[in-house]
Amino acid sequence: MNDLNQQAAAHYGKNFLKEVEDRVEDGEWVKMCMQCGVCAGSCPLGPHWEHSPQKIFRMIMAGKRDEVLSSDSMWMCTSCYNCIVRCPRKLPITHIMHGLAHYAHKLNIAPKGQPTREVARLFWNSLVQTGRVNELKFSLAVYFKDGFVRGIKNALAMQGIGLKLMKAKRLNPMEILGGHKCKDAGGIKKMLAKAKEIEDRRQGFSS
Amino acid sequence: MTSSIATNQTILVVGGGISGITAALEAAECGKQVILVERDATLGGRTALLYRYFPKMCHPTCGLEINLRRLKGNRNVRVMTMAEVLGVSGQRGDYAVKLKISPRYVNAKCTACGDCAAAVEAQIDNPYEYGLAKTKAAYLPHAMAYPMQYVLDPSIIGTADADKARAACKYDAIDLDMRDETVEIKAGAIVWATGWKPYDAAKIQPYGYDRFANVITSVEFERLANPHGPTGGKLLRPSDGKEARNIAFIQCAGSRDENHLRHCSRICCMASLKQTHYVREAYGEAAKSTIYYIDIRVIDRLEDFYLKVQQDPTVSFVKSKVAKIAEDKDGNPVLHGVDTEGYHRYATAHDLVVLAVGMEPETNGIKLPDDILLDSSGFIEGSQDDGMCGAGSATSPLDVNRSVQSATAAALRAIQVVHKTSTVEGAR
Amino acid sequence: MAEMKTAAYICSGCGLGDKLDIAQLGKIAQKEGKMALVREHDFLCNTEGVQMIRDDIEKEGVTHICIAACSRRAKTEAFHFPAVAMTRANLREGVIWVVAEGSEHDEVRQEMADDYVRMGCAELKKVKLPEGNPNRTQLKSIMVVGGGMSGLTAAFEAAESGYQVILVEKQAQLGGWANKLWKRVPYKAPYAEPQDTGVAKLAAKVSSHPLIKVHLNSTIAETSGAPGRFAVKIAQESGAVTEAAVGAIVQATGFTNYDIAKLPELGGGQANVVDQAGLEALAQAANGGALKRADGKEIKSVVFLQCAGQRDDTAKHLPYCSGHCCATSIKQAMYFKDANPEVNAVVVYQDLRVPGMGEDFYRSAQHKGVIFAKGKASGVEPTGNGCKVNYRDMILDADATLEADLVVLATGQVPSAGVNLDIWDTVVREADGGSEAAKQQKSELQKISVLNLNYRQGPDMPQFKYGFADSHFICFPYETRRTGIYAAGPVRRPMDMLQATEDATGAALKAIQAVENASLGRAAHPRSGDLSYPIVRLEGCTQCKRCTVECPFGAIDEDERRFPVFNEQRCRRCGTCMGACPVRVISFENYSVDTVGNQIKAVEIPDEFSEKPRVLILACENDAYPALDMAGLSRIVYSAFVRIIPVRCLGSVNTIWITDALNSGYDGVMMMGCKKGDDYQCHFVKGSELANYRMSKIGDTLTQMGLEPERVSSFEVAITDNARVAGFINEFVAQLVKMGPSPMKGFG
Amino acid sequence: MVKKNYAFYPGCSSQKGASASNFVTSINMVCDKLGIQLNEIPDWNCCSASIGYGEGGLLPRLVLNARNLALAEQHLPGQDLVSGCPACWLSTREAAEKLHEVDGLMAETNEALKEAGLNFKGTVRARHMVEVLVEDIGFEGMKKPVVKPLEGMKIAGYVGCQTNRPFGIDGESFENPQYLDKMIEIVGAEPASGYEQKVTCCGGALAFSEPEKSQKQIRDIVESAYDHGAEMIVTPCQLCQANVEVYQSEINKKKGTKLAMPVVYYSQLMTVAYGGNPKDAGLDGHVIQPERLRQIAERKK
Repeated sequence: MNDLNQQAAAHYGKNFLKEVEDRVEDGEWVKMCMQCGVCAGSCPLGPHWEHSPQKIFRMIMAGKRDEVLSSDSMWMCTSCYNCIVRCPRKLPITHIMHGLAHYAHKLNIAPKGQPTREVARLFWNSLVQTGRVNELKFSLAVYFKDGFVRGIKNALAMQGIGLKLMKAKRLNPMEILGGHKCKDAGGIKKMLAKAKEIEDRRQGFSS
Repeated sequence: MTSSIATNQTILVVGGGISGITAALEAAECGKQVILVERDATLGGRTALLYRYFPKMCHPTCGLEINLRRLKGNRNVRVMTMAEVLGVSGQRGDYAVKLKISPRYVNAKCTACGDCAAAVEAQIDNPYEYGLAKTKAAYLPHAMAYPMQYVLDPSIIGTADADKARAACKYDAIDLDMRDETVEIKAGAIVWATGWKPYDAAKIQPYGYDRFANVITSVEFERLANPHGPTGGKLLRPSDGKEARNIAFIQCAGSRDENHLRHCSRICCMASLKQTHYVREAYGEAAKSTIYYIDIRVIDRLEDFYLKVQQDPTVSFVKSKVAKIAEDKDGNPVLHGVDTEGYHRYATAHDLVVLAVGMEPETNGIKLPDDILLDSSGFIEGSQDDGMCGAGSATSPLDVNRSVQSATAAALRAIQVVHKTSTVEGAR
Repeated sequence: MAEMKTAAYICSGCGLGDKLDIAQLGKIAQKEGKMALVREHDFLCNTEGVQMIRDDIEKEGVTHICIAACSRRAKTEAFHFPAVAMTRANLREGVIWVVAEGSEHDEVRQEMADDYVRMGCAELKKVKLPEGNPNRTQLKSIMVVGGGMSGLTAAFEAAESGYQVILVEKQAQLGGWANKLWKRVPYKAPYAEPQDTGVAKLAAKVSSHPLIKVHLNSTIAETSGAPGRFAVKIAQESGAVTEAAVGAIVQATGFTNYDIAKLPELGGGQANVVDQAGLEALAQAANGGALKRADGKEIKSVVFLQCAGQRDDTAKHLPYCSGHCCATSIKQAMYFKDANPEVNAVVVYQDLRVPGMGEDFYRSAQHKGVIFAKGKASGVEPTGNGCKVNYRDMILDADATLEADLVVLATGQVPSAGVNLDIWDTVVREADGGSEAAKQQKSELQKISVLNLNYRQGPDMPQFKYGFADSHFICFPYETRRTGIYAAGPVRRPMDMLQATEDATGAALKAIQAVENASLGRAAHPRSGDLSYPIVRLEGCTQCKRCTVECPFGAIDEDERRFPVFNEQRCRRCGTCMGACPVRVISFENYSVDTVGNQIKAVEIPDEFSEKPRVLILACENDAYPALDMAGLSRIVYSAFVRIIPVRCLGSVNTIWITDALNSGYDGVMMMGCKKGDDYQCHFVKGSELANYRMSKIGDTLTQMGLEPERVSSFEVAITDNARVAGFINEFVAQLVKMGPSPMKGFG
Repeated sequence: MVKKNYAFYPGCSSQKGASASNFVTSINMVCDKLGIQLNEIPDWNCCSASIGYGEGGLLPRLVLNARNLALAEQHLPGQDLVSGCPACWLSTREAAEKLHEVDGLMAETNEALKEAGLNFKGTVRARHMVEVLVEDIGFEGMKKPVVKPLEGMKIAGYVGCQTNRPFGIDGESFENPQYLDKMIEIVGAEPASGYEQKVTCCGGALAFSEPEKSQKQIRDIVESAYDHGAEMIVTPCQLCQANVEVYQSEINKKKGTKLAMPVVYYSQLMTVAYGGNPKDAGLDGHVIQPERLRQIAERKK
């Protein structure tokens, strides 16, 4: 167990629900679930979830910390918001799923190499650099996320699309040299660092 | 109608469904003067449109028959149909109530012979069939209608059809000159027995009630099963008239849902369990009913009924709030969702889907006197001065049995108001 | 009373004049019906027609009228003549609307109408205008048995309506179960927090109410009489007995919790396992602070197990659901959360049953952090310092355990309804037979009796199911089987406090109604307002006791010589006694063996060569007769060979009517009544069942008469059976045609 | 005509040379014809989209959006923030609402914003371009500039998720929104009626990470359009447009299908109907050419 995870587990003991309420985006909503399952049935990627959202909620209440945080399921969220608008208890399910994924990622117990986890990381890194996402760099990063050899393969596989997009002026090869960015990229970086610091403090992360 | 017949000893009951009829009769049989007003052309309300009651599978019209007989034999109750309350002023023990009487275009001379209906050509959506069937624009609401008088639909007034109806009546019972009337009556106490309405199923968009012909509501299904109903009691689905043998019942259609009705409507679980009997009755072992539910809420000794349905091999239960309904190429509704007991995904086609729609207070959208206290769903909790009270499903989602209890209690509350008025006056 | 003067009024409106020979009907009324006055009118129910009848009553001294027009169910506003006796010949719904169109049917249609006029006139001559039970009182006080929430409510509401109340409570103080509660479930929006029960305030209001007399430490030693004149002996614990006279009774004797000791598998008997009552006691002791166990340990984790000993299909425990327990556990879990949000409170449920606004209460508990787990508990084991609950988590589909300092079992409500009369009957029979054990058992039963009615039919109200004193009716929940005695609260159905108070208020009204009816000598529900009452000619009575045994309402006692003693105000006017009586000494002023018998005899029976069979139909006036009427309204055609007589209940059908009909040449008899059995639909409880039983006994008689038993048949007809009933008739008639004419024809 | 002014938030994909650059091209003419003035928010930043959550916590993401709101508030006072991209709109609107709803968040956000020299008072309303068109201009207003109705075209209105849920366009249902079909009618084309995939998710950002799963979604969306006789799909969403158009060739490769369904923005239809040429409508920016639309655009009136 890594440090952050160890500390969290030690601090909350068996009360995983409390941990989720304190530290996960919209986690205080979890307890309001009444197990109707409409979220599970509404998700476009539902068939690929090992644990449906409502089941994850039950698992949280039952203290199944490791199973939840190491689950692949919430990384399947496409942010389509079907679950949110249908939930009879108005749980912000999309956000809770995002929050759980983020928390698992932060504690570094989310599944290693989970593709969405990697893509999300790369996306964030891309935006933090300049304040705006550079689609080309981001795409290349995505292709090379599994290593150089795999990246070449991915890139070759997708090169048809890439070429077509370039032809359609929707992928600019010059972006690799710099591309769009915010003037105040520095301020943005500082601002994000501050936000993280405040949030960590509020959530009781000591490190 | 003048205000002189009613006094501050009169109890006004608003709404002529099972609760209103009960409140009126129970008070009248204690010797009190009662005015029973009903917005519709007949007494009977929603229960008169049900086929059977749970758990006995007996017929609502049986109880209605007894109540109507009580009413016919009791001169303490004065019934006013097509009468709507426009406003209430005054206070406990001394109310003035303004009523709007809509024209029926048929007077008390009507013998219910039916000649006017035979003469009229225009057809309207039958308001007593939830639009599942048409009726002539001169019609008797239903076979148990009280008063047993025909009604002319306002749409034909001023047309040749209205004249045909008048010409056909041998008893001078059709009066095309009737107009809206406003009258004021006095009352000492008021019982609001305004009942419920089915939640607008079209608002539950994932279920496509407005898009798919074979998605209907539980109240409509009652009409399909009823021998007096649009299909003569056959369970035929609307899209193609095919026998509906494989039927899905979706619970909490609108209820227990903060996007729709916050409350649990109480009756829907039992209603669906009951309706599986209709399917079983129609098709025997070839029937197939599936109930999709969150919690089966059949409290007290109704548990027996639940157990009986559970033991019926043609009925199965899926613990799931259905996520959405799609339609396949044959017009079958396909239900998508997850059985949460152990997490099983399904996409199941049925012949017909019955939405167990929730109960909304009938008064939602209607201005009630300021004095009346409502809960978060719009049900009546009482009035500030205690001179008015609710009865039956106007107060809470209730089944018939509990509505009648509630109405009986309401009758006593009203009696107390007029009793106190009379003792105070006597003391003066 | 003035001398009888009869009149018949024959209407030709609604097409009657087109389809029937009205003049001939008039002649029949005059010559065969021997009516003193016969008038025709082309629109009898209009103002002019009604005025004509009124004039005859006032100016001509008419005392008995026969209206030959539409069904007795139609035009009741117009044909309302309370000062005279009246019969109705149903020519519209009963003849022209149901006989096939076309001139080829003119003859049978006319014959049918002729007969109905004959029958109406024949009946009229035997009918008297009912004058009400002479045995009436002005005693209007009400006794409430039980001083819990239901009883207090019933007492208070009745007193607030101006009626004297006697409240009898077994305990030393008022309040009952509510006294044991720390708080109750909320009744009003926002349905979020447990509320003060309010019982102390209500008890104080009751105790100080000028119209209420409270008897504490008291039970009912004996109840006799009838609505309007109950005589009650109230026994104090000390042995002193007070006698009181009351007009009606509300029984609000509540419930006890299902015995937790019967649930060892769920930890019943373990130190750290309590029922909901036990938890209330802990909450009262905590007085809003942290809840502590009996051993003083503060409770940090608690598990509620729903449906403990309830919804049980193994016949070991309670088969029903008590309805209140989900909300009660929610409330109790809130006790913990409100005192200390850190307490872990888990509710293990199968279906969370909080109907109506209970959903908001459920949400509120979730909001407070109460955890709900859909699951089924399999066992509770003691651990070092608490309990371990083993259960199946139905969502996770896995066996799971919960550790808790305390486990609360939501056990059900067991009604305190007194003696089960089914057992009573057996015990009494055996005791009368001399069994000592039975005698002993009988005296034990008398001890648990609530009302100690000295009714011949047993000391308490009949129980409906699982020991609850409920009625079987949906539209009429207060339709008990002991007139003037109303059950209220959890004694009649498992229920929560809100429902109990509502129920008690309703029961108070019914009690008030009962005393008002008694003061006017008229019937209670379902024939409310009926002024007829059973009259018995004791000189002809053979003391066979059938009337006392079969009366569904326990209205008839026996005197020392075993003659029946009618308590008219207990009677519901169904006529079951009249149907039961083999020597036909029981009658009502407007409904008797003769009123029906005369109609049967009035029908003209064609000879055996006419190919016109005659079938008598005796139809229950509540369901079968309206169904037949509605067949008419829908113009559903049925055989014109039938002659229909409405009866109050099939229970009132005396077999003499059947044998008389067959003797006089009818080819068959159909009896149409309500559904019988467990889900009976008879508002007089067992009319169809009794009729069926009696008919099973006349098979032999028929055989002796040389008649096929199939000529008499009974049918269950529901009010919606307008189409089906026509089918029954047509099939039955076709079967008779096949069978050939009755051999009795011509001998009658 | 007095123009209606809006603080415009283009979003990353609408930048020059980015995947949705042709949307911006086409919306310009639409705005011009309808009297809408879009004023780009100076130095706007990425919204973090619906994928930023993995690495970025709630507050950092809120702060990103608050920065854009604060910039609009400061530089374009009184103007609604308008985005053409549903992801940008959704992030911004959710952030704006959450800052008001959750105690303490506004203060924390402003504490972080201070690092970038900004402060957000909370006065800006975040809206989507379609909201502006439907609510501020109205269907009648959108119809007025039509000079070249797209007669004879049958188009599947693919609404997707994020313009539709959780906020949606006022008065529309989540399951069966009508506005896009109405817009198709307004430009003179025929909406493919009964197109049951109109609110199906295209896979969103998971098109990158879970290509197989997303492509199954995309295949359903395209095939249903074919089934309902459509010759083109129109969408209000940048990510939907890209995913549904771009991956058709991949699907064809893997599954042996022959999908070649053009996918365009509503703004492109409007531009053509308003008389714009292929360049005005950004029709050069497609991997699958909307040939028929191009023909109409090239046709003289």
